[in-house]
Amino acid sequence: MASSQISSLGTPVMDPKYAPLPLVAPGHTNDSVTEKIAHMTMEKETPRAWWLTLLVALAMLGGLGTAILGLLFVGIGLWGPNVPVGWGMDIINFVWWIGIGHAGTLISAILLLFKQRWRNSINRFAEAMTLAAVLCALQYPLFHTGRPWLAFYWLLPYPNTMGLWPNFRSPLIWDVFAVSTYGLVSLLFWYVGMIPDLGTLRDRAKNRISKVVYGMLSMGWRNSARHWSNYEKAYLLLAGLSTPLVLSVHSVVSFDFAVSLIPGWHTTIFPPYFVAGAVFAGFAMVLNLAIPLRWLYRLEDVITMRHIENMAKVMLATGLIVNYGYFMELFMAWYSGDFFERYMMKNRVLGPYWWSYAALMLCNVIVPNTLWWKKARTNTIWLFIVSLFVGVGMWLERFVIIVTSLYRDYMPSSWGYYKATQFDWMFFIGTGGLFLTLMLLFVRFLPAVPMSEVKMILPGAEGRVKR
Amino acid sequence: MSEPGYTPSRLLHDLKELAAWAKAPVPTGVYGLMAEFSNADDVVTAARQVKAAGYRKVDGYSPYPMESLIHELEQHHSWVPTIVLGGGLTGFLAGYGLEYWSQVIEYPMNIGGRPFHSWVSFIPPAFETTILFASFGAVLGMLALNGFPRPYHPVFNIEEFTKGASNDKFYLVIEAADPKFDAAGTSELLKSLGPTFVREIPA
Amino acid sequence: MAQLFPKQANGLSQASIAAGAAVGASVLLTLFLLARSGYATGAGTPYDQPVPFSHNHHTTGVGIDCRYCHTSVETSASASIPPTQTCMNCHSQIWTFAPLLEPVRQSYRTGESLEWRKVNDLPDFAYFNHSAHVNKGVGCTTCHGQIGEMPLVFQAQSLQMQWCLACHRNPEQFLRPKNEVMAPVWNPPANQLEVGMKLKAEYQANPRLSCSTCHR
Amino acid sequence: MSDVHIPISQVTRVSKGASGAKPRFWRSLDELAGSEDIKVWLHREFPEKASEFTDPEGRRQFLQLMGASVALAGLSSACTRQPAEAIVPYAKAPEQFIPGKPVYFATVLSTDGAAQGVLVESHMGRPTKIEGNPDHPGSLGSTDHFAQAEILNLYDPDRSKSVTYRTETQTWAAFVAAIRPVLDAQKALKGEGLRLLTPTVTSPTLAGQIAELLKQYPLAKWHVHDPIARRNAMDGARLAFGRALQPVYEFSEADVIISLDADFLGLGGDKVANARAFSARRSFDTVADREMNRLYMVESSISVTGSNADHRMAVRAAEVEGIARELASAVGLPVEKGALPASAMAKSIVEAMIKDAKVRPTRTLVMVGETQPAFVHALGFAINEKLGSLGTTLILTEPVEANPPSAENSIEALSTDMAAGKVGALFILGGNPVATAVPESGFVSAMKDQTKVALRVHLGLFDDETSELCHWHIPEAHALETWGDARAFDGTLSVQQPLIAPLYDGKSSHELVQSLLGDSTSTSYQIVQAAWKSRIPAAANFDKGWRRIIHDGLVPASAFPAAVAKTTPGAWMQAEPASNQGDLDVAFRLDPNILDGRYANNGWMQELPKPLTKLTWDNAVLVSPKTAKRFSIPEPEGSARGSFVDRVRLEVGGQSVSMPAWIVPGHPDDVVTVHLGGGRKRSGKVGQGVGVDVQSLRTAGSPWVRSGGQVTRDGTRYGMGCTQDHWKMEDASERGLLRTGSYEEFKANPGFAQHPGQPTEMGSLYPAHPYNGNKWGMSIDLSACIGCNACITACQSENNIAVVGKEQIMMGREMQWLRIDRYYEGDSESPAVHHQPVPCMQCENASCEVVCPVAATTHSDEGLNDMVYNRCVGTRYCSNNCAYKVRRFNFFLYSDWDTNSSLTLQKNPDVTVRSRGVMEKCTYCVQRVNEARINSKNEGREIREGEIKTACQQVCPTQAIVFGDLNNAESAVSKKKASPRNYVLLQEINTKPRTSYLASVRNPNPELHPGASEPTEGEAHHG
Repeated sequence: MASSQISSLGTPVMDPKYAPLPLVAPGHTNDSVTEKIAHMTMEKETPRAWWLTLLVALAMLGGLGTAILGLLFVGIGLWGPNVPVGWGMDIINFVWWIGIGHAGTLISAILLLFKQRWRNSINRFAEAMTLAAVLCALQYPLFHTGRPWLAFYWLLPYPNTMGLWPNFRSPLIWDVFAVSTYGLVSLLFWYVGMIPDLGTLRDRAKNRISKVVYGMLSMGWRNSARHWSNYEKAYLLLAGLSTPLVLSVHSVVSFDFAVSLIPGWHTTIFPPYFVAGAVFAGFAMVLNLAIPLRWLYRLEDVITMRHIENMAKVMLATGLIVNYGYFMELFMAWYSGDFFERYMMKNRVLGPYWWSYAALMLCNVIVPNTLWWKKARTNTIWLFIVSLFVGVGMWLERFVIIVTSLYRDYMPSSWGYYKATQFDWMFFIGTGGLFLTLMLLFVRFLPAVPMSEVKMILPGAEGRVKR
Repeated sequence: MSEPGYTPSRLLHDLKELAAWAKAPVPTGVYGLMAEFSNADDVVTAARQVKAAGYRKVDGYSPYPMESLIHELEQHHSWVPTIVLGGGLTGFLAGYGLEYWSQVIEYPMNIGGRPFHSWVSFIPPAFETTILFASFGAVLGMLALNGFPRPYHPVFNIEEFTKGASNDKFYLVIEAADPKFDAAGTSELLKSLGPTFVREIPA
Repeated sequence: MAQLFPKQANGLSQASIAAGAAVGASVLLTLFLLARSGYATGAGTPYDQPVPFSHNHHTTGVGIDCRYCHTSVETSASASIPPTQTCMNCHSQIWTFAPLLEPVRQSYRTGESLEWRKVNDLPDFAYFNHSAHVNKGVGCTTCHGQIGEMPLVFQAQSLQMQWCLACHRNPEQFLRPKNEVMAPVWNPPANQLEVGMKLKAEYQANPRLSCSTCHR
Repeated sequence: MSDVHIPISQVTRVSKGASGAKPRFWRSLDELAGSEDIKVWLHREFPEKASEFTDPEGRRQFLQLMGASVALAGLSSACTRQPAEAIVPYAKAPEQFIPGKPVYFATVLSTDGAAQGVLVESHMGRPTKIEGNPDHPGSLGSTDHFAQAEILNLYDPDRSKSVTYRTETQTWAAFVAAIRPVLDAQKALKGEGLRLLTPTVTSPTLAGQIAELLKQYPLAKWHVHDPIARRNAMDGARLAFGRALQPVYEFSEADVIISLDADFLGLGGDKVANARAFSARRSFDTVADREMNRLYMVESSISVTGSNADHRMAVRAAEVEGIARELASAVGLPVEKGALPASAMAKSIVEAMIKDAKVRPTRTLVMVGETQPAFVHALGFAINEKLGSLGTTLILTEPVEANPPSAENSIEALSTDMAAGKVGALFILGGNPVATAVPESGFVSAMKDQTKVALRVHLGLFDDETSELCHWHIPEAHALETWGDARAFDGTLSVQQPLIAPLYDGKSSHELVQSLLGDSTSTSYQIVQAAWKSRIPAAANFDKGWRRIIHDGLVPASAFPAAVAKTTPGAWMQAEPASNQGDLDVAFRLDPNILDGRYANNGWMQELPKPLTKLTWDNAVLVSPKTAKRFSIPEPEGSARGSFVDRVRLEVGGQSVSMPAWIVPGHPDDVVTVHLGGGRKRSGKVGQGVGVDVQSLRTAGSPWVRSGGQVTRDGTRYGMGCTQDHWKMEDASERGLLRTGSYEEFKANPGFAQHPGQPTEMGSLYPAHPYNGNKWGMSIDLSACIGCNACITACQSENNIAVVGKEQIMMGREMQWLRIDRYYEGDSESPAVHHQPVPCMQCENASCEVVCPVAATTHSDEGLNDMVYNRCVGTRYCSNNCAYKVRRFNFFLYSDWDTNSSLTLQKNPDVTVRSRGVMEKCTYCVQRVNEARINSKNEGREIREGEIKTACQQVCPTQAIVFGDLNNAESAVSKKKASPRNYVLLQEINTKPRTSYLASVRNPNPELHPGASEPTEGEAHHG
């Protein structure tokens, strides 16, 4: 019936008395919202903080360039891996970045399907973050290979003169498909979501150049009901597609390990555990970005305490899933009765790399559980710190999984150790620079908060008309 | 849903309209009439009345998606889902087809003692291609259906429109191509709906 | 002015998108063809050699058998390039003063080898064995082209892996009776497939597709 | 591949392949490559490669350069175009070569005191690989790792390249002219001041020449110095029998073997023959076969032989003699008792050992090692005699040394003369005495004293420490470059024929001595052949006989006959018993890989993990856990950058060196072992300064042990390259990796190695791929394997495996495809040691293949786990997912791609030289499989059983490795796999390995080990 008339943007025409804390501070009008957000872009002159951060970011980016050159000209031997530990920082960081990427799509897509209206003001830069993170992650699968100049096209199925095709049984090929699909779809999702706001910027832009640029980007968007109709269908379907996609991506990444036969890798709980971990890390990163951004651009009105707290809750929930994963690993190792599994676990917790496991417990189990308390969830400073811990924790998790499984597997005779080299670190920091740069450019030139979607959740957006 | 789903008769009807539109002489002087409204309620009411008055070539404009407006203008139906479905199917067939052909027909190899047709391992890539193609279907479909890119449009001739449509104003446009359109009468009707202004859109 | 773009912008932008797609496609196609072209494979171009030795003349013309010079073709991986000695077997009798042959005579006098430019050149990681092919009814011309018609030898086939595979998958397309293997010019009979099938069975020509067949 | 064709000159030579044919032999290297730039190749200083690996700095730069070029090559290879290549055919063709087909020539190498017959594989005139000569008693088709490494020595770019006079380049002619007056002067003096110094010489021709020289110069002297010489054994024989005789062992006859410090499996010209005969009595699959022998090892250090003992007593040097005396008096020899080990355990073993010996008269073999003094050797002979073993288990023959070492011809005697100014001209024919002679002998100082010896001449492969102190240095021709002859350990005669013309115009000892005789022009070939004219019965046509001998690689039935000798009981038996002096003995031993340093410049040998310690590129103070505690030496600490240990100051007799200390389980307490050959000063770029020189600690009197040592930590840390690194030995048997049992247990239950309840076949959801035709598999017998390392070196030589250097080893990046895992069993004081060779398992369900994204590693239709280097992009995923960790990765450009290096001539043309960034691994020598297949197909037949031998199998002295067709029930490998001892590694993960193992059986004395007969599922302790 009429009440079942629900916007595909998940904004039912609901009786205000059921609405919890407003998602936009009271007193805002369509116009004021536009003002506030569009202002962040070109219109206002750039804050000094922005320039400073950009400088740092570019410096780090330079590091990445150097590291890549070194890699191409000297060899992967500059990095830490060896036999038995064939992977180290490369895959650790790859998984870490991919994981961070997940929050974006989750917020935009899954929360959309779940009709979480509070997503509307944070989804845009969460998506941007996803793209940046995926771009960083992509550096690794390519450059960690021994011969990147071949890897970058031999991994793709194309008709070559050798008559050879990739081995579709290999999880690495699954990765290629999953990650590239994820990247592309996220890009589409992000862009489509932005078209109307680009229209707005086009209409507000002062100088001719930006007018034309935004004009082209918005493709002639004119807010017509017919447009909105198709647009919403497309957007909703994209969300519907991205949801299984985002789940599949980290599952596939986890297959890199789960499919193998190495104790500590060969386990069935990886897919859910990895996905949860990804969202966990992703939200941590969103908070790490949102909190300063909100403060820097005075966005408390659109990114309200309610948003912040909800994100904290999601972090707590996914954190608990991850904690359960840790427990399960221990339990299964014992319960399987398998000699190698048991040894691996014992050695992981008490062996030479015990510190990594201990630190992991601190970062991902102890600290995040403070979020049970509302005080902790609503204190942005503390939340920021917790998020930092989680970021580090999730990095450690990958370190623990990769290194402490590989360095002592079946044959005691060929056990070894792993230690990252300065090139490993230079590369990692470099990708950090790439990430920062992209995010800075984004907030500067594109609408970091979706105006049209925020307007939708202003009271009376649909009019009082009842049918 | 308050109205029945998309029936064959409806399809027929739409096609007829499309034909009529194509046949109709392109009005040289004027594209249509535009009325600006300052709040959501008015535009929705206006839309309903214009429709009731039998106008077909009506379009509404709002700074954000408005269910009610779309509803009033009967623009609910969209071909996007169909296109997405097509994309998805193509994607799956392309993905799995490539895998099967290359691993089983073109160059079967004994890899780790696994069968040539390791269908279990073939699922992940096929799944990804499915999603990829479907997503492209959604986006390209939407752009195509909206006739994008379309940087020029008569409505942009109205100064206020270019300021308000994407910010906080609401508009109703009746095209000159509408069979019932007549400059005077239509403008009267619009004026009666409490707009901030009604203006003729030069083509 | 309100309009940001002129009317034509619509058609233009849409056209440009189509154009972009077309360009992309044609670039890919070009690369695809380029990789298979003579430019990439080196097929079809004869090289300058210290002596313009004509296989056409020596085989079709004079009727010398391949094995007279390429002695180890039936027994070894390499067919072997003849020593200057071999040339001199005849050319100490005929054309003894031909200026063209001076490098040969000089090499024979000094013991300095002639340095030929390699024409059919596989990458070092591909291990081809002449004897294995010749003894299974794969003729010289199958890979080297109508050698008997070449004044200067050029690479006749792409020598790309997919080309090797084509024959390893269906040898019957190319097999010929052993007594015709050394024919300097050879054209398949009309019923090649049928003949090939018979020979395949007779010679037990079962080429392998395992990687280590050629790569080690 | 541009085939390189080699012109040939006129010297006759006979290949193993074509008997009687008249093949020919090419002249100079410029022709070898058929192009000018080969000159550049060879006369170029040194290939960046191996050398730079020793110093990280240089290596970095090199790698950057190479890396750059390769990276770019790689990028451009995105659109592949073949680079222009030339074909350089012969001008005049040799008769015998078929381009693309290797030829094998029989010759001999005297790498370790006596001749080993070898067949050398030659590709277009380039010797590339050395195999054993099955007909030769010193080889039996196998070789030791030294013989394998010789091929690298041949091409070592550091070899001296020209005659020099005090570092200035000279000519042979100039040399001949220069020595003439000196010789004339000596003629007048009847050669009073003329001295020759040679290493061990078994060549009758050279001996003949020297005899001739001594005839012309009656007062001249021929001295012998060689760290591997058998001085003590000879003196022992002199004591016991009154003349120099050598022991030849008959293991087939020996049920009980008592070794007193005798490392008969690890060192000496007879080690290969010993290993074969010894293991023949230890590996079998039905009890019926034969009785298993039992080895009692009494040693004052560690050795390969000790690691194969059924009972091992690690004692101090003097206690070895004590036990010998115990044994002697037990068999009724009138000798005093000596020092005995304190431990009750040792005592009980000695008792049991004696009992064992006495109940098996004539079936017991007592052996004494060179590191024991002459007296113990003499006693050993006497004991054998008493036991009636002389003639059964121990045969005496004339020594194969033409000039057996003795006090008279020792380097000490020479040094005294030199110091006394009695020497006018000294000719050093090979060897490097300045580095290898004990300084205390005074030789070095005498050499340094410019006023003493007027003419010092050194003939040597390298411009080394000795050449530095000589007026003249003559580059020596490598054994593969020149003619000669030599005797095997049992006296069997062989002619040594060259494979290649001297790369640097080197001269042989023959040619040098000949020039002393006044003939400086005749070649080794002429000299040797002339000498042999007499040796071949005049009746026979010489050419025929000569060619037959060269073709076979030996003179049939030329072994020495058994000498009849009786011990002469005399004063020697009353010798004062040795007793433990001080509380720490320092044992000096030849390095298992570089011996006295002669292989110091050989990358393969430096990088070869030493049999027990698994150390590379270093020598260390080896010490037992208990003694380590005593000096508070900490256990090595593994890390991703090497295993770190403390340096210690080792002090003895006022001399001291500082070197790392390494704890070795089973090492005798109160003893430390140091290996010789370290710290070379002029070895060439590879061996320069690798390890520490311990010569200064030794004494001429007892070169092998010195008492009264002192060890003090000097606190500094030192990183070592150890390939089996972590300290605590994890339990190999609990993981089912290593399965061992006692002989008793085996007799009771031959299937002891099968894990109870473990299914032999595990199911799979997938249908198995069929393997019709050949189905290759391998079986490795752990009872037979003695851990000698020959297989690793053979593999390295056959498969172009790169040397990576210590720095990379320390980072865990060693490249050897085949490794030998060492496991300790029992307590860390006296553990049993087990060796387990681990090549690629060639799993049917290969976990590595599934994960490779580009299908660079796949399965062949014969079940080989193919590795396609040129397809590999280097994700390293396969290595991660390999349960056996047998894959190796080129983290840098390890292989020698520098075509300007003579090392590239050693490369096997049938195996791809791997580039940077690709994975590599054992392929069951697929190049050999392919060659056999093509040959068989060309001949229209099946591949014959035994036609294919993998490099490791072929070289294995004990035949522990068997390779063949599993589809042929009759094949040796099928039979092996049918053995009850057969098992595979990690069966539970169902990778279905094609390589399987035969459980190791040891034969402890049941009286000593009542509990010995339950399976070793128990714990193998850390050592």
